[in-house]
Amino acid sequence: MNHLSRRELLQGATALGVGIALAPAAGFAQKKTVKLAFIGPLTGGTASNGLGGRNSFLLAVQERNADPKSKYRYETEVLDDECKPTVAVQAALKATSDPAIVAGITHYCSVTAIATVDTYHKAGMPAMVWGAVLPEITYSHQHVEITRVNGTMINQNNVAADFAVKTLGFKTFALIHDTTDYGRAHAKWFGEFLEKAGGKILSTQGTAKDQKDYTAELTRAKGDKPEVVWYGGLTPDGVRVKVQMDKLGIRAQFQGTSGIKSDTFNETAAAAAEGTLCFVEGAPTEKLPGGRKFLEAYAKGGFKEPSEAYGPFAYVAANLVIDAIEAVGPDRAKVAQRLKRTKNAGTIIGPVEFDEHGQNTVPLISKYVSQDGKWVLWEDSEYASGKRTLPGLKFKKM
Amino acid sequence: MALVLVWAAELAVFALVVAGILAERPLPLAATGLAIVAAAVGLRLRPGLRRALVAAFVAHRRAALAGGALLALALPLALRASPYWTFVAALALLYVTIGQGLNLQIGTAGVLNLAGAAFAGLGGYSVGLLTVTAGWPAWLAVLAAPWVAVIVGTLLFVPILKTRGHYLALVTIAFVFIFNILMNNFEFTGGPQGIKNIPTLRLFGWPFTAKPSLLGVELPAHANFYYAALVMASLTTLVLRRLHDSWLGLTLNTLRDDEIAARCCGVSITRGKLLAFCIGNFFIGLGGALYAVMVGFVSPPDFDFGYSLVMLSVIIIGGVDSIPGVVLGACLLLPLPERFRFLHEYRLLLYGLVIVVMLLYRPQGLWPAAIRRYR
Amino acid sequence: MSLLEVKGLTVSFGGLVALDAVDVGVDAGETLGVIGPNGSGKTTLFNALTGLYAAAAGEIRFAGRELAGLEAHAIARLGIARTFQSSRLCLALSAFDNILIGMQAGRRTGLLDSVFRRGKLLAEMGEALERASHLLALFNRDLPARGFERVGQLPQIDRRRVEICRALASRPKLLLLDEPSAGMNPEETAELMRDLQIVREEMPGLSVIVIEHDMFVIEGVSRRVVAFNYGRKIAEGPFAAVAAHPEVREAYLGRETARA
Amino acid sequence: MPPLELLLQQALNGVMLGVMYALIAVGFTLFFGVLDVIHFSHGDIFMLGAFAGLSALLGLKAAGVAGAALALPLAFAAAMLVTGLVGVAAERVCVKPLARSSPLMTLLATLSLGLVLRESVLIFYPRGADPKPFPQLLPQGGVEVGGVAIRYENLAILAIGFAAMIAVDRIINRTRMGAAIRAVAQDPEAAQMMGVNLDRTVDATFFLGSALAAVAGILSGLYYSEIHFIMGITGGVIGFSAAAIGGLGNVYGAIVGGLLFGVLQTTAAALIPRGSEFRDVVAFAVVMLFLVFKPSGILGEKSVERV
Repeated sequence: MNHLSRRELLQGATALGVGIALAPAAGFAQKKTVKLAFIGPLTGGTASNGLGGRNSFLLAVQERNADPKSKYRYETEVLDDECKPTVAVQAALKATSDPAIVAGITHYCSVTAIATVDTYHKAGMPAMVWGAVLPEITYSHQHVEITRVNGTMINQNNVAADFAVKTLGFKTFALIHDTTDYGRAHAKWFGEFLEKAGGKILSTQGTAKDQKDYTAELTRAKGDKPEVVWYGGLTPDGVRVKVQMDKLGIRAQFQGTSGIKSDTFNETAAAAAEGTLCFVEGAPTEKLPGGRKFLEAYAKGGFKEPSEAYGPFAYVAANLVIDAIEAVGPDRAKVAQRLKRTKNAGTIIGPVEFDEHGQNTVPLISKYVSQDGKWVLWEDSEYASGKRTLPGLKFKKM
Repeated sequence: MALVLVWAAELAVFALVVAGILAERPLPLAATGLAIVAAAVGLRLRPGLRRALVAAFVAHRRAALAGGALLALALPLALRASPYWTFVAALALLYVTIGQGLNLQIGTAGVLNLAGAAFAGLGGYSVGLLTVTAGWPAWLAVLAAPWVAVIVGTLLFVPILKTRGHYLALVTIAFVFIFNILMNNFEFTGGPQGIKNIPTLRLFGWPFTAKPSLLGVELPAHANFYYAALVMASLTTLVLRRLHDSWLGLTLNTLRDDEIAARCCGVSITRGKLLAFCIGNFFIGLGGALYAVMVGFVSPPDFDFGYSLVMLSVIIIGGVDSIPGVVLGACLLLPLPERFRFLHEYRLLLYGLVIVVMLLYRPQGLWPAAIRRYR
Repeated sequence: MSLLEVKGLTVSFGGLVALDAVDVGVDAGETLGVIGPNGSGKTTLFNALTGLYAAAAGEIRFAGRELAGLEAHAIARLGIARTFQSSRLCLALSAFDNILIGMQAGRRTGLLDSVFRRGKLLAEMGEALERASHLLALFNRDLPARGFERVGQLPQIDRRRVEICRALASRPKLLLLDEPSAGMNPEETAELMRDLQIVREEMPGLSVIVIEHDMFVIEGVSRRVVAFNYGRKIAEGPFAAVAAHPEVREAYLGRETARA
Repeated sequence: MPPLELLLQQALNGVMLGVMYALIAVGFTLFFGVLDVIHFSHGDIFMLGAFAGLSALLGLKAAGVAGAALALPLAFAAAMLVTGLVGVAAERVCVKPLARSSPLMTLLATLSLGLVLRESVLIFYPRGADPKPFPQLLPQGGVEVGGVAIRYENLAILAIGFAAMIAVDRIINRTRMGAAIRAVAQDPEAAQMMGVNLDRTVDATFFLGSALAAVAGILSGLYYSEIHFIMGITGGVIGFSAAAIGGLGNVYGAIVGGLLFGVLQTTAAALIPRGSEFRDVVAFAVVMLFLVFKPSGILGEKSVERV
């Protein structure tokens, strides 16, 4: 350092500073800049889903910025809601109070999505929910600002209950769910559809989110000898339930909700994951015309974390919002109107169409089974073709 | 001359705060940061200036307070472009109220209450239940809710009195967990979704959701709550300062430092701790109650153990048992993490590191408690 | 007339009897010395008198009232004040605060006054501060000027004085001094004896019980002395007689030999 | 009332949980003994132990050491070394410098340190946000005795856990360092006068307690086949509760407290309607009641305050 004069240092620092300040402005001076917000959980127990969603969102924006035909240059503001309502309200306020931000791709956790509905409505900023599945987020109001690309848990559980009872022939169920609104509402809807379909609920037990030990609940369930253990909750807990089921020698079928449809579930539960069922809104990413492209692009994007189950939804939401901005210009009210009228939009998750509540009405639900460490669409699986038998069905025959 | 120095210093702090909050682009942000560092270094290197400043503030206490009040009133004007920062400022003021209550318990009386979040939650949930379920007007609910915190706190008082030190910490930690699980699992508290659509406050028919205007400038709707929180925080601070500089503060300090000596001087430990606990819980509950009407909804994760820690760090970073310290702590610790939101997932890590470093290098806090002078 | 009358006082911890059927009395205005080896029950007596320990048997009558079952703070309010063998000041508080706490039981303003009638409170506090200054000045003319300093910054002997002032601040009828000379050098001990003399002159009606190891101090301040060993009173009477008592000599000599 | 075999199964479940709680609680109680502090980041050191163990196992696997008989002891040693050193570092940085000031300071400092540890694993461990699969190295399979599923794995975990506890007992009661720890716990000043090196003893205590947390961490990984960066939060709170029920400073109390808390949780879930939702309420309520009626714990000495 000694041989550098103070003057030289100063010059260097100035050059660096000016460079940083001017670089973004110089390169893209010709296009107007529009800002988009992404809000999701980047820290805490559900961070993996939030990070996957964020990456998918960033991917959509990068693609659009690389497209010479786009009218605007898109900047991003990524905010962490920590899956906590207060933090989410603050993040939403931060996004809505920045006039440069035209719209948001918002929330994975239901509790944060429901908490911020009014914030977006008051600010008049269009917010498209990309992951939260609680029905009330769209169905409790008619605000023009709120739309949701992913389906609600109502359709999911209808399909799940019918499939388990009518197609697979299971009769008795032990329900375990986490006590967040995700798990609780899933248990409520699944339970309702199950009884309609003719299934029998032997017990319902709520457990704390991020609970480590499920042996007590599983032992209790075991006493009723259910054919299916159903879990309503997210991946980390789902893994524990399944692994501990095996350790306690419970050989019933394990069935989960969309919350466990993540690569992490198969990786972590490893051999125990085999034969697990779960149900997800939309069609499988790989199966759609744009899906493969998405996964390839995602892989090329060099992201540290996988896209997870809801990454494609965040990607689609970003694209729908950008399409609307391209069409009507960067005006919150116009974009909101335009988004709500979205009809039959072709996306990588299939056609998207919003009802009067802003809810995507294309109730496409996919059934998955874990096979050799991967989630395989039921119809394509060796379980459907008869090559393999679901663990629960084997057990039933005994 | 000294008076000019006082107001100039206050104005400079105000300008730095506003610039620090509003600077978005890297260059102004760096400039503000540099200015803050330069000011701090300058004060450190020039003890003469520092002493002159302190002396000026001591000599012109009333003028300094008036100037500070004026600037606090003007803050929403400076932040008018950003409802978000107005909200954060209001939140910081809520934590002043909560912090003062908790400081009476922890700082003054040494009752290590780690259930601050639960008592704030009792206030917030009471407002939710009283308005949404029972149909009370919001202002009445806000006035009634703190008493719920006081009453439930009194029920918890038996274990509080019987245990001390680390065991007491555990009892209160257990209470936060119990409170959280119960709120999450009861039907009447709305379960995990909590209580939504809590009606807003109205003052003489003026709804707090309408945008107020000050000096002909329209402010964001959250400015209403900012001013409400400002009034509440000022009153709380005044009351707590007066209590602290009186027999109560003296008695509580003594029983905190040496229970046996206090008893032998005629101090009833039960009465002292009960008073500190109830008065403290009142203000913590009041903060929670205003929070409920401000955000419009309450749910279990708003009041989990992590928030107890935020409250605790407000007190300790500000200065244990220090009334102005609580104000300073809340006004720093609440906005700072928001300011550093761009750090995304590194934010909490940094927060933890900052607290640890602060405790090691300035364990007495930023504004340590002063000697009581009864003036 | 006797101010304090203790009859058959017994204190035990689990199986260990710390005080065994002790009788002690003090008259108004009298100074009683208490001697005995370590662990002989002297401090236990103080702790029982001030309500920190509950008595297993016996009675304590103070100013015509039975103290059994009263809490420590209630006993203090009846007029018994004390100091402690190892100082129990609040080192983080000012010297004045440490003395004012002795006066809080006699305060005339309440919580609401503190908040809403500030003038009334401040007037009372002003009087209290003046009295604290007066008490400090009795022992050391320079001390009142340091009254707003943290007591932890004062020298050892001044801390002991602050502690005595705290005890006197409550205007007690009976003052219990637990080894006031503990940890002091001969000069400080001499100063302390002068201090105790000042207390005597300033408050002639005050009764004092003083525990001391230093025989010189005991001889100087008290006419009547009781001696303890193994929780029992083994001798009582004028200093010379007690000091000459064979059991007392044995208790102390035994200790001296053990030390040497 | 559920049938007996289910109750027995629940008791076994509780004991399994309890062994891990107990190992964490022993750390809390040891630290309290020598420094009179609660080291709140201990829960996250437990989590760190699990991750260190996992990394060691993965490293050994990559190096070709696959047999459980060799890999497991090595992983235990490595993880214990890591957490031991981190524990000592935590003590030197956060605990001892603040031990003389009010307990508030250590409370906040160690809680913040725990946050730093937790977030560091989240950010810097590869894909730290996800739960991590933990290799199954213990003998799988098991027997059913009267309707109670007993897995060989359970037996091995119990054996390792109790072996660790016995080892602690030996270290404390039979070695010079243990004597020093006991001396410091009783009276630090007197111990120093008798020639005990205070700093070294405190370091050793933190090393020992933190190493035990690593044992608990790896056992937790083996038992659940999965670890997650947030496991330290509940681990810490429950470990502290267990130590407090047992009486802070008493090693045997901590063990009893840990087992009690585990059994309490599972039986509450089993016996009470909607018990699984409220099991922690029951457990914590019992802790509170305990502290009210037995303020110094089951085996804690009744401390008479010296006047």
